[in-house]
Amino acid sequence: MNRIDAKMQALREAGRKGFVAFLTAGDPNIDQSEADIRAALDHGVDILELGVPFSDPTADGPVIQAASLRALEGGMTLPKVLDLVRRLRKDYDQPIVLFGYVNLFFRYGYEQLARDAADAGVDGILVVDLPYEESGEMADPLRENGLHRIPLAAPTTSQARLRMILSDAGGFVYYIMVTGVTGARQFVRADLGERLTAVRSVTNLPIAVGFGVSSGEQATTVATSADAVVVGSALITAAREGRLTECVQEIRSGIDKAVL
Amino acid sequence: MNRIDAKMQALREAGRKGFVAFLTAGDPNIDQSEADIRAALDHGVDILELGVPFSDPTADGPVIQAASLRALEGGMTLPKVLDLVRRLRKDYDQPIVLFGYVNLFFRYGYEQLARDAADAGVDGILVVDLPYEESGEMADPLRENGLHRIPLAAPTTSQARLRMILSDAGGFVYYIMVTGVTGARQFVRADLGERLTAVRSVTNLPIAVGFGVSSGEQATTVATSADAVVVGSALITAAREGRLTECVQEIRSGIDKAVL
Amino acid sequence: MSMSDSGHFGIFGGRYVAETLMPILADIEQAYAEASQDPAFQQAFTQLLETYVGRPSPLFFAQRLTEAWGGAKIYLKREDLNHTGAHKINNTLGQALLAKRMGRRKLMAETGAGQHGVATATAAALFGMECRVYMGAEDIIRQAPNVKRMELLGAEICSVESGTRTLKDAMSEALRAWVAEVEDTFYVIGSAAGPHPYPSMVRDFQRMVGDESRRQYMAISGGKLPDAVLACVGGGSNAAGMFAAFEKDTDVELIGVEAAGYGVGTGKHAASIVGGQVGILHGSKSYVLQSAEGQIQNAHSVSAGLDYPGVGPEHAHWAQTGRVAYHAVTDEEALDAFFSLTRLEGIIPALESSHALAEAQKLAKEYGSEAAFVINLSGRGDKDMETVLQIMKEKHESD
Amino acid sequence: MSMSDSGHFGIFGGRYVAETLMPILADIEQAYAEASQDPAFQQAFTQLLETYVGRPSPLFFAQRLTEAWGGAKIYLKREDLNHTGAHKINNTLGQALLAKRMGRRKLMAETGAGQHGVATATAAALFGMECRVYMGAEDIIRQAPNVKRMELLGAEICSVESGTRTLKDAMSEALRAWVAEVEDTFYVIGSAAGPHPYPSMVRDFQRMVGDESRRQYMAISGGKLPDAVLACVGGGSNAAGMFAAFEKDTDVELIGVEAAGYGVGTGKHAASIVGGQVGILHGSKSYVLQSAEGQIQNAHSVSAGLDYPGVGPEHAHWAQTGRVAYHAVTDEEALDAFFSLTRLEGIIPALESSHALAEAQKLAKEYGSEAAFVINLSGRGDKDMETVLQIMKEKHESD
Ligand SMILES: Cc1ncc(COP(=O)(O)O)c(C=O)c1O
Ligand SMILES: Cc1ncc(COP(=O)(O)O)c(C=O)c1O
Repeated sequence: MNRIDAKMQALREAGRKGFVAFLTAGDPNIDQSEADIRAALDHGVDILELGVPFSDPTADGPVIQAASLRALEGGMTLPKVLDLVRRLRKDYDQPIVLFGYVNLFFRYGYEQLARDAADAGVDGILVVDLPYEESGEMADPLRENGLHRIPLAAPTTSQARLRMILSDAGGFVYYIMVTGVTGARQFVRADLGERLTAVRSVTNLPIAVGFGVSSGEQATTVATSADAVVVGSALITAAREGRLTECVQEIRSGIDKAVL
Repeated sequence: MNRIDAKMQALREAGRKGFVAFLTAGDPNIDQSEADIRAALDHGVDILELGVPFSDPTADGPVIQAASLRALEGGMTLPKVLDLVRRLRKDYDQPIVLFGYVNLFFRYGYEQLARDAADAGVDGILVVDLPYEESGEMADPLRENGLHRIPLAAPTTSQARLRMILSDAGGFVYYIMVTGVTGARQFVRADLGERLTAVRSVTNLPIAVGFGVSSGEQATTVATSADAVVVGSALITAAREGRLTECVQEIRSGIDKAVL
Repeated sequence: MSMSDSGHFGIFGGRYVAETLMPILADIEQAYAEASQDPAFQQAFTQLLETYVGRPSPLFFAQRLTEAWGGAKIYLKREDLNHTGAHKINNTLGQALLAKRMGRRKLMAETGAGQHGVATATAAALFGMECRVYMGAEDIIRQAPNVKRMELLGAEICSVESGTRTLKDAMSEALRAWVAEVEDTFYVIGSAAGPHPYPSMVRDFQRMVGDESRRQYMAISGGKLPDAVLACVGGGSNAAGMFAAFEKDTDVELIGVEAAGYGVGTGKHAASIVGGQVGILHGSKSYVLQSAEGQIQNAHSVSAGLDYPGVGPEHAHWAQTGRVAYHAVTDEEALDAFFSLTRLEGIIPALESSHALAEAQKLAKEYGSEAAFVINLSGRGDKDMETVLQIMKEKHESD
Repeated sequence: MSMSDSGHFGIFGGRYVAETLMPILADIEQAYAEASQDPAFQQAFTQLLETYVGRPSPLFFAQRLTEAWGGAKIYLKREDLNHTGAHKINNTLGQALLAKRMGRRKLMAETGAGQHGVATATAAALFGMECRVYMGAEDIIRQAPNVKRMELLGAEICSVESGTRTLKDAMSEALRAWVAEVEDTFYVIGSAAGPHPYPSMVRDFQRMVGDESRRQYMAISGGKLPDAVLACVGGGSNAAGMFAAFEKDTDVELIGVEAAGYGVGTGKHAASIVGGQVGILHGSKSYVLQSAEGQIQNAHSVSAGLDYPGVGPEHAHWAQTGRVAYHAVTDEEALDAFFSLTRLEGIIPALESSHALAEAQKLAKEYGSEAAFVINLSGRGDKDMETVLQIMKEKHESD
């Protein structure tokens, strides 16, 4: 069984909500990045979303843009991201999802990517700018290699469209909480519960909610209706300020509060 | 008899060539200007051309432009120019020609101007920008008050045109030696003699040649074929440099050399 | 093409220049008279206007401006769309064609806003001629983009440092220079001013602006004529081109708009007809801003192209006969109109043209929504952006 | 108006954007499909093109340029005469009309040379909409006049400080911003690039450029077609508009001209087709300048409007099928052509358009004097004067 499915099932069975941590691979350099990731995985992260740095991250806010830039300047490449996953797999069994922009995967070749990623220990791939309609070419190789294509759903996505884009997805649904790019925000949208109910009406996949969660409190609120909470920019900022572990712990306990 | 005619006749009878001095009335102020003019008239000038300062002297080069500006700033006006003539007339009997731009005369009124100018002791009027075709309105008042309208002829003026513009002129012909504005030049045009012969073929008026004469040597050359030599910018420059008398004397002796 | 033989419009006009220039003016008059009868000349001119200038320029109904001003329907004659950005090019092509016909290889021009300088430099490039442009040092600063254009076009720019260092002095200096180069240089005068035959010739070379407007408005309105035609008046070329075509339509009110600067009462303005007296400047008799004695006075206008103490003689005549009404609007009113057009219609007008707009704004309500105005948008405002932004900044700081 | 249903041109095109944008793209596609069938929409568009933009723009025979280049006859399609000075306004009016139809009151745009920003700000003013323009900080400096125009027009300009601070980054930032404002803002893309339906829609909104040229050339030539049609290719909108009309005239060679910057060999260029590989950027699959791994590379061109590492997907398809030949010319060649047109014809071209001219110069002799080229003069060069004068100065100093 794919590690994502296993993790999600375990969480459900334990009555817990998941913590999905996004970190840009290679930020600010390969060694420090690996150390950060290990710290996160050591302190309560359930699923790792590993950002593959891209020169033009059009869906990201300033924090992740800067992280990508640092990672690229630090020499990170897609093959080296896979090497990193391989090293992490020796010590960790949390699911790992590659998070990136389509051009890098396209250039690498979808077949090759699916094979190499599976081989390294990746469990799913999320491509920010590869919507359902364009994902056909990538779908088969992923499936053949046991990797999930993680679908994104947004507040602008209609029910009809949800039905379509979730039809052959796996792992979990990444629900984008805001209309906007990645980055910390101070609020949680009031209608989140309703929105997620709408999503659940068309899929049985667990739902991870992200974009904007930056505090334990927000995490609590989100976790009340979601199956998992994704935190990215806030972790990156904390990591660069030397307080990654504290931040991971804050989010973790925020999430856990939701089910007390 | 008009003083200009008398002076020209006297020069001819004496076998001499005339020296026409142009000075801007009121440059750099009324008193100094009067002193300069007196000095010029005391040292061998035959005819005084008195420039009436105008704000936009479009036929003048930098030296006379600047002189006009100084005179205006010094408070000179057309009525004050006439006052100046009146004062000069007490002590001098050289002919005086007002030299100016049409707008001032037009605004003053041609009738009034002719009367006041004659009364003050002016003998002729030369209007730079009032060509023959537009001079009709001014002609009668001048004639009625015994003033000469001094015509200008230029290198561009054809024989047919010369015939027309000299038809009812009096005093002398002011022949413009160069195609250009007033101002000192280093040369005398080689074909000057020829040109003047052409002018003489249509008129019996004496010819004064000006625009560009600035040295005794040039004056000699010009005086060889002309009846009189006009010097303006060079005198103004000399006056402002405190060597007006020397300059007047240089030109005078230059002119006189032509008939030795 | 009509012009009086003696070059006079009533008591105005004429040819008040140094003798040196008289023969060349007669030559130009003669050559122009022949050219205007020569179908080949007319055809060459028309073809350039179509394929090079982009004529006919459209007549645009400014709906949002009309709504905002709450009265007469506002139609704009889009001379701003011409190649080089103003009506000036119509005239310079005409004169350059004439210069070519006369065998001249050098052009010279005076310029205020720089539009005429650019248009002359452009015509010179097109015909492979040399070009020298006289421009006041002050205008060189406030119309910098046009200076750059002239430089690129290969024209020599002569900075005029005398007087107010604006258009008047540029024209004086150009006349001085012309006297010295009259044998091989054609002086391309930029407005319906100067000595005969320029006022008539320039009007004729701009007349298509009015002819097109008349035809276009009639096509839009089903054969009616507009109630009023408005144009700004500097030297008066864009207005003359407009008015000439409507002169005989006596039901059409013709309104020339001069620059009132800080206000005609302040003495700091450029409204030669509204606030000047009859005089003689730069070769013709007309209305002139001058002292009681006749010294030419400095004009003031925020718009470099209107910043001139004289006006073409035909306008003086139209003013005297009453065929055209002349009004004046202040710098501030013109700036307001500049912003109205920019913000409401997405058209950045020249500050010159903004004067005509401002007058239309004043009159729109009075005429009412049944009425229609045709306004000559004589040029685009790219050249004026620095001036306007600077004024905005100063206003902002003093607030 | 033709477009493939799936938004693909062969293997190129598509809709590679974040999920958040997918629904709005579908809405736009739908609204555009309806609008393009609606005579009222088409009529409103056509009327604006005529009375506001000044269409049709003329086709000008450049005689002196033809003589200087010693070969094919050079005809210039004068998009430089359009309101706001480039072809960009055709498209922004089309999109703004569509935005209005969709009930949107806010426009946003990315811009490189500033022409598209100005054109969008202009359309926004005309329709009374709000407007925000994303522009690279570097381009804000090198295209200062256009920045001033946008300010005056009331647009908000967002300076983009990321990446190379040029067009690529402006577009990335615009996409980011759009995601956040997708509910009430219409994103007016400035070239035939981006996600479906933009490439097809923008091509359609520019297609009159080619249709007019074709009609005009046939009228001049007595029914013949030109031998070659040339246009510069940045994102590819002016070229697409031109080529679409001639696509089926298989005897007409179509030549797209990319920016070779310092030379395609130097790696400092913007020739995505000539020097790039297939990739995905800003919403569509096409040729992209990128590293072997797929990181987008910085483009370089002296011309801000071509300084972009991607190209519209239809061009990629035309390149692959061979219907259009793509060449690249260097900064220096483009500058030479800039001066040739300025000095020989009195037309200051945009640096973008100068690339098409430079290629024509290279090919003119080879084609010979029996041949005729139609070149799209996509815009005027007023915006580029500072850049060019600066380069002239540097050259002069290093001489
Ligand atoms: C756009 C524009 N309009 C009007 C004028 C004023 O000139 P005229 O009164 O001759 O039309 C100028 C002069 O530069 C101008 O550039
Ligand atoms: C005048 C001009 N031409 C060409 C271009 C390039 O764009 P495209 O390739 O979309 O025509 C631009 C872009 O700003 C431009 O301003």
